[in-house]
Amino acid sequence: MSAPMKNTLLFAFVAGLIVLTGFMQSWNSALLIMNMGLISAIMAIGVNLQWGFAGLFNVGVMGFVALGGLAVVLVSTDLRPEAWAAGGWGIILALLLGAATVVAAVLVSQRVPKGAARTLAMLAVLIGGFFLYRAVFDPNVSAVEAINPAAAGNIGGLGLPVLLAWPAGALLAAGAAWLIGKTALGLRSDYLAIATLGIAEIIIAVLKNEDWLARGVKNVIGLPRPVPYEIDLQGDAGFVERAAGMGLDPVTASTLYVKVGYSVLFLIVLLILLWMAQMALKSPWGRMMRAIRDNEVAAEAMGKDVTRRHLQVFVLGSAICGIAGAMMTTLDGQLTPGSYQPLRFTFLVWVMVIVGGSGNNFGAVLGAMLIWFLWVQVEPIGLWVMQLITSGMAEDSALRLHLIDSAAHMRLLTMGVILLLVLRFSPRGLIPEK
Amino acid sequence: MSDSDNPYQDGRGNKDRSITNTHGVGTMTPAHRKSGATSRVEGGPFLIGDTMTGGYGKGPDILHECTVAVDPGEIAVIVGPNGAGKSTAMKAIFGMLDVRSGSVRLDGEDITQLSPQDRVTKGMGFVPQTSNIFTSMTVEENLEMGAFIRRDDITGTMEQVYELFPILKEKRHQPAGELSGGQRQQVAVGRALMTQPKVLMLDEPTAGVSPIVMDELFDRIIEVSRTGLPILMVEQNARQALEIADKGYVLVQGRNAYTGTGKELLADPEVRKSFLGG
Amino acid sequence: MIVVEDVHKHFGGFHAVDGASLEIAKGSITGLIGPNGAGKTTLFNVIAGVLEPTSGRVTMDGEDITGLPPHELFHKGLLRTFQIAHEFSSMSCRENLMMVPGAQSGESLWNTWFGRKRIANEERALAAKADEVLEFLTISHLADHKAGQVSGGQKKLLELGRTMMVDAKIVFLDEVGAGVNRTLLNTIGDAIIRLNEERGYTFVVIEHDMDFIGRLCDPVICMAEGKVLAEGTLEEIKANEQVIEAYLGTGLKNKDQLEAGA
Amino acid sequence: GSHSKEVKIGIILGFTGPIESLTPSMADGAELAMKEVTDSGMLLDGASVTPVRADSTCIDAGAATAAAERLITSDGVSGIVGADCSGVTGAILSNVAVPNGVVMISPSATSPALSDAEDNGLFFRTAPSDARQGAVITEILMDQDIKEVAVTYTNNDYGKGLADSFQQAFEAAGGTVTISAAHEDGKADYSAEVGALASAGGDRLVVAGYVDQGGSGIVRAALDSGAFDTFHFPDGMVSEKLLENFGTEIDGSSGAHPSPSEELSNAYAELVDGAFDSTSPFTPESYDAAALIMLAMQAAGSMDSGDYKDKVMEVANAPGEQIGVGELAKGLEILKNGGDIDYVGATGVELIGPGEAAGNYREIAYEGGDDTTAGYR
Amino acid sequence: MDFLNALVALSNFVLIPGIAYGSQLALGALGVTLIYGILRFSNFAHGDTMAFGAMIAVLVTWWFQAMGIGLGPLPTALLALPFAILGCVALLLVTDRLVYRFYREQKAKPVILVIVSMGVMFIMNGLVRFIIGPDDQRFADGERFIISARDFKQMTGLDEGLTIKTTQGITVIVAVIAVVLLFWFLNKTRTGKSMRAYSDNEDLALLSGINPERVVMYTWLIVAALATTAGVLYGLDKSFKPFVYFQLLLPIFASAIVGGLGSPLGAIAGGFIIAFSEVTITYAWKKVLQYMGAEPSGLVQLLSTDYKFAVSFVILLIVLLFRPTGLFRGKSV
Ligand SMILES: Nc1ncnc2c1ncn2[C@@H]1O[C@H](COP(=O)(O)OP(=O)(O)OP(=O)(O)O)[C@@H](O)[C@H]1O
Ligand SMILES: Nc1ncnc2c1ncn2[C@@H]1O[C@H](COP(=O)(O)OP(=O)(O)OP(=O)(O)O)[C@@H](O)[C@H]1O
Ligand SMILES: [Mg+2]
Ligand SMILES: [Mg+2]
Repeated sequence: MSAPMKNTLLFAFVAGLIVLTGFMQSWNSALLIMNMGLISAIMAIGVNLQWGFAGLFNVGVMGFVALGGLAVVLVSTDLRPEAWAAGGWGIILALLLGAATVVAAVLVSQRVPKGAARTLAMLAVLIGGFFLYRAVFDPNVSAVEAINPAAAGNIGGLGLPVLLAWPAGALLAAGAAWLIGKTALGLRSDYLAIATLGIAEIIIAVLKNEDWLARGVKNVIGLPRPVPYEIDLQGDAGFVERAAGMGLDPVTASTLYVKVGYSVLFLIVLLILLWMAQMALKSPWGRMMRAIRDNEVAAEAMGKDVTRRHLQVFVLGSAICGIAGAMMTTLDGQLTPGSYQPLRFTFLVWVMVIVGGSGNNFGAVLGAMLIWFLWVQVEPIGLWVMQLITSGMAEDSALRLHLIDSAAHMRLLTMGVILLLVLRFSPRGLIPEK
Repeated sequence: MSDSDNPYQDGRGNKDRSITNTHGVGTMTPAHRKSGATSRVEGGPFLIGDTMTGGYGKGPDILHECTVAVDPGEIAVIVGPNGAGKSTAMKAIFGMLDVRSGSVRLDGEDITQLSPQDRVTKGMGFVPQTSNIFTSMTVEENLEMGAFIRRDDITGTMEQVYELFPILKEKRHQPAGELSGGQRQQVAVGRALMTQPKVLMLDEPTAGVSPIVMDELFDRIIEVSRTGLPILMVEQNARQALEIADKGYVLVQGRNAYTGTGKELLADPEVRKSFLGG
Repeated sequence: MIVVEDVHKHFGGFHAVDGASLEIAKGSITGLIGPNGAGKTTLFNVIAGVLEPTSGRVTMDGEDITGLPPHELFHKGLLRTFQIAHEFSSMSCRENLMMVPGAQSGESLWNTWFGRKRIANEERALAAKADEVLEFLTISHLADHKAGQVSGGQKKLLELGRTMMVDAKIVFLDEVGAGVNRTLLNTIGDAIIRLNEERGYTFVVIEHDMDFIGRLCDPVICMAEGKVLAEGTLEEIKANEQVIEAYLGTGLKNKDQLEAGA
Repeated sequence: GSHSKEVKIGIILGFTGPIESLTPSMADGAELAMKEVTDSGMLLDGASVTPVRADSTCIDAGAATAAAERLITSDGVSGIVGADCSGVTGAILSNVAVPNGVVMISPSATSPALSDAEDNGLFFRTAPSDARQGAVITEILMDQDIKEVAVTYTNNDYGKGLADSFQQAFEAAGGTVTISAAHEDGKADYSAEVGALASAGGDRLVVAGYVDQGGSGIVRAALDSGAFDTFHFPDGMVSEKLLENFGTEIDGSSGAHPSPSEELSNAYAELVDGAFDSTSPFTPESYDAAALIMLAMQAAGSMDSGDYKDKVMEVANAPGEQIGVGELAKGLEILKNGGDIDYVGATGVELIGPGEAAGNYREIAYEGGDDTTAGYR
Repeated sequence: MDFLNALVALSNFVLIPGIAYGSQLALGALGVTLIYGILRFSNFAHGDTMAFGAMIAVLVTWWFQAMGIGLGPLPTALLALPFAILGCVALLLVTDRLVYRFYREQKAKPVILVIVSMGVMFIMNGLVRFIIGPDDQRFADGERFIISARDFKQMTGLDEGLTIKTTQGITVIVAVIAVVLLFWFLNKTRTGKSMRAYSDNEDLALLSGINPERVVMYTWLIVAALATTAGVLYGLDKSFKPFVYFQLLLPIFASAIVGGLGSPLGAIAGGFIIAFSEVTITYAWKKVLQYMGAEPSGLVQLLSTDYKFAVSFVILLIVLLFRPTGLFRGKSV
């Protein structure tokens, strides 16, 4: 079978799975799986850019996704003038002071000659800066957080349309990625993996604990949507009429309408990113990246600034994860920092990329859709399998109950098995690079 | 090469120190992990790779009916252009390569089906071309590792090695990685001698060493050979090597192109022109 | 052209390069020899920007280039090849050459999306140039082969070819001869001489093969223990007592005995 | 008997994820109520109730909404018990329950933010909101003349919300909170937290956490290092497991959890009869959530959410005959006959405001390795 | 007296927990670093390996407890440890056989093995929960304390108590024994040296007659022993909960890297650095200062405990900045 033929069949297969869900379960379920699948596909493209094109091992996807989510809150929620009056500006000032301290310390380390003097000077700058920062930061934070903590207590957002939060999420993630890349890729050996693993945890810790920023673990719910509300549609006589014309009841019609709306938005973003990634891959830029991947030392000797290119790819990939994160938070309609878990947002995305085919953008998309489908559907399938296995056992046999209770854990097991099977029998993934 | 063909070896250029360790990664794949049967064969040279044909993994044949042999007290030298299959022939003899037809015989025994470890036990010593010492271990530990398969007292052999390479005794407690190039080569040969091999195989022992070290190494090799140990070696410094060789093989594209004594090959104008640089 | 002034490179307490000073004349083919561990490769790496010197200064045409990273030196016309060939193994030989020139507009992401026409034109010109170079190296037939799958010597030629894709001023060759068949080495030597004569490249060559050095290099510099031991024509160097003691030696001691015994 | 129709009720809880160890008992609680109703044969003229479980993962809003979507649009459930964690509850509510108009009763989401959520009258909870509990704890501590406490909370909306509202109430009553330190569930080590808590000091440590999570870890470390001898345990901590873990070591501590009266909780334990851990946090709330859905259906005479959503408050609150745990058949009977009930259930359900439990609390004193009821508030 | 009180408070809340936690991390990091040094990849499944070993210990302990077998004042789990190690060895050897060996034979790049270990992590994760469930499990028994705070106060008459738990004592002792054994094994025994040789240069090890598969097997044996010991000690000291072992992965990696990946000595140092940085930097000095005569107004806490992990991570970065290969210049084993 020719490669394009095989790939088409693979995509058709995944589409078939989703359609099957539509018939067997419901179209709402099918569309929902597809929507999250599209978002996952975008994350997978981001990770694929980093791992597939440049061999950068980012195990902090979760952090960038979370930053995208933060962007939604900061961009689209309402302005809170009282919070700004109480201490918002003070917080900004404190953060600037903190940044200035770090910059000063770096300057000291560059300017002052090596020795005890430098160490002392750096320590003095850092410690002094830290206490100054805390002195400004703490009271202002308390002031902001004191304002109606049960429902607000944060600095709010800019009140802009939520779609603007998507590029903003990219920017935020890119900024963080730049800082991480600058440090981890700038170290004499590459320590990106542990750096991203750690930073992702720190980002989540900040999101959880800095209530003034986005309410911390108290969550922000009811974020604005780029699509209409189902209730409004159900109340809209024109819509109900049209739905009836298509033989649908208003509830089904409205829920489907909204989901299709999201699908269209997500698809547009995905296609744009896919196009951009493909164009880059097929150009001299892509050739350069392949050269760097093949032989870093030689590429460096041939005038390619390897560190800068790695940084570029890392920032871009992370920015894409940021967009995906913003889209996901938009779809959820809420930001819940507690929900960011490495298993789900880092390792699962990796499974998607590896299974799909690292280095191939279409592979990443396919892998994302397939794995997401399984992630959602393994649970009912697992339960069904367990029931089948245990159907012969007594109603209250301990083993039977245990097996049925364990069905939910089949999800992780299944992901592991799929990953290992693919790595074993088709190590380049379902759609290999070239 | 194999890098891009084997999907499992596609690391995508990742060099992340926090997850992978590239130090000392192996490249050799034994043809037989578990030894098969051996059989006795009468006569023939002490060590012979006889009409060997074979290649790496499932790849194409690299050796085509290639024969190399060595007898006690002899130095046999293999020369030939790059990629001719010289190192491959050595590996085939050592069991790192599937010999699809032909055989390897040592001291009247067919060892074609043996795993490399068992060939070591049978008395074969091999010094690869590069990374041929344990850099993080001391000189003494390197020698001990050479005698890994031996269960008897090794102090005597170690003394012999120190006698042969006095500098090593001086540096016995130093990590071998801190030695100079020439000294490293001595450690490498010493390590191989620790097995008390019945035959010694060297792959380009002088590549990249300065003339003075090269001379010294050749001196040592001659000395070792005079103890009666057969030596099979690959050399690119073909002229010097052939000068000390009792037997020379010229390999071209995996086939024996010329065979003769060192002197004969040196004298052959065709060989001189094509392989010795005029 | 290149002036190295009192360069030191220490690894911990070990002085790999210990106050080396030398000058490389424009248009010359300079040989760099010395015992193993003399610090040749280290000095090379310092000049080529791979290592930062502990102290000392390197200038090129009067400009201080100490500590510049390799990719910046490349753009100044300082190129190097590797002791072990560093080809881009999954790319074709042509692509290996095409990726070399710097400042390709297609290397900017922006252009890959919005400047596709310009890229296409540039690519055509590059491909033509690459084919020309392959022709020069007598390996045109390998243009579409993966570089990982050509022979060792051909990889070395390819390395040399990369230096021809741009206007290099000075090229550093690290042990081109090690493990290379002498006949092929002669071909490479011819290519080096041609580049030197036709294009005016300056070469610095590290090599242990005295024949090769003798054929190519005019000034020969011998290093030992991190310092420059001697400098001059090969004849002068060969006659230098210190060099003989440290590096060249006086030939095999056992050979005569061997022959006597045999 | 033979059932004329089938009512499906979804149970969406985090069977995997951070609170995966609490959820099986919660689901058992809800299913217990359903079984009781089915067995009674009273609901909507003999309908049988089938529970359909789905995994909310507690944290992954995407997976949770997908699961809820499946329950509603594919399995066709008529109501949902769940979800558990406030985050996913909000997501399911706004993305699935409200658009599809399905009633959702959470047994454990206590975040005050959910009170204001856009719910179209579809969302209720049988767990009291944090604000109420904060006041209860303050009363208990003040009555024991404890004026200075340290607080540690599990770092999620439940813990944080509870810690905040407690601190507010306690300080308003003249007490001092020396430190309010978060702890992450499932982390490797709590020495740092305990060190900080000990240094800040206080007469008692309020542990707003989960009993099988960091909460117990903190208590363990605090006891072992001698940092605190007595504690106050809010609802997430009160269970058999706590006694099992600490026995007499926590003598002198106090606790409180939503429970109307001794008889009711005993009745619940009796009903469960050891089938699962009836004292595990939020299992009586789960029983009540399921019961409320079915009672409201009966009251409306319909299993359609749109019809019965308005009945939830009615069956839960006075006037009417009080229906306790295990008396669902009786309640259904009364409703069938057009009567009024006031469901009390296992936790003394009383829904206030936008449909949250008002919260009757049982005050607990820990003595001799046992928990004794010190009173009701 | 007050000075003593301050000292005791500091020991009780910083020193002793730090040492115990540090030993636990060190044992975990030793396993990670061994795999890194000899098998050449970072094993993402290590946390779950610890969970698996500890799980067997829990099951066997329960069985012993039911049979009435015990160790008196010492926890029964110590008796179960050898069985748990055997179980864990079996698991790892089977995993190696089914999964890793194939990639070794293919000469797969180490990073591929890292990804493979992710898959193994997923599977082990599910396996442990499948067998024992996700819950918290208690299996500690025996005497809880070597010195309890109350006894200490009575003995010394100080206001501050000092606690040393039996499990803490055991943890430190076992960690010391394990480390000494490991060093002796690696540096003095034939097998140990062959492992170092393999780690240094695989090809040459093969040419010296060292059987690579044996080295790999020994590595897994040791790793299983270390992981199980670490997992059981951790479980005894805190509690057994599968999810927590996954969370341990990050501090364990951080420890191994700070110390220098591949260096056993580094793993130990790293464990203590990470443990102490978590505990000290977020410690509230109020009480200690009060004993010293000061009257601080606040808690005198440098950073809130929420960021304890961030601290250890920043320390990791600083170490790498100045020593790119970690404190013990991560040469292999
Ligand atoms: N591991 C391997 N897998 C596949 N092919 C290989 C492998 N090693 C070498 N080859 C191929 O086998 C052929 C012979 O290589 P070999 O190393 O034996 O040459 P050689 O004569 O030793 O050359 P040199 O003088 O450069 O060392 C070459 O074409 C090479 O590409
Ligand atoms: N990264 C390093 N760390 C420590 N020592 C080093 C390092 N690199 C080189 N050295 C030491 O510095 C000395 C000089 O090495 P260098 O490679 O420059 O020698 P060379 O002249 O190129 O020798 P050869 O001819 O063998 O290639 C050697 O003793 C070497 O061991
Ligand atoms: Mg060779
Ligand atoms: Mg060199």
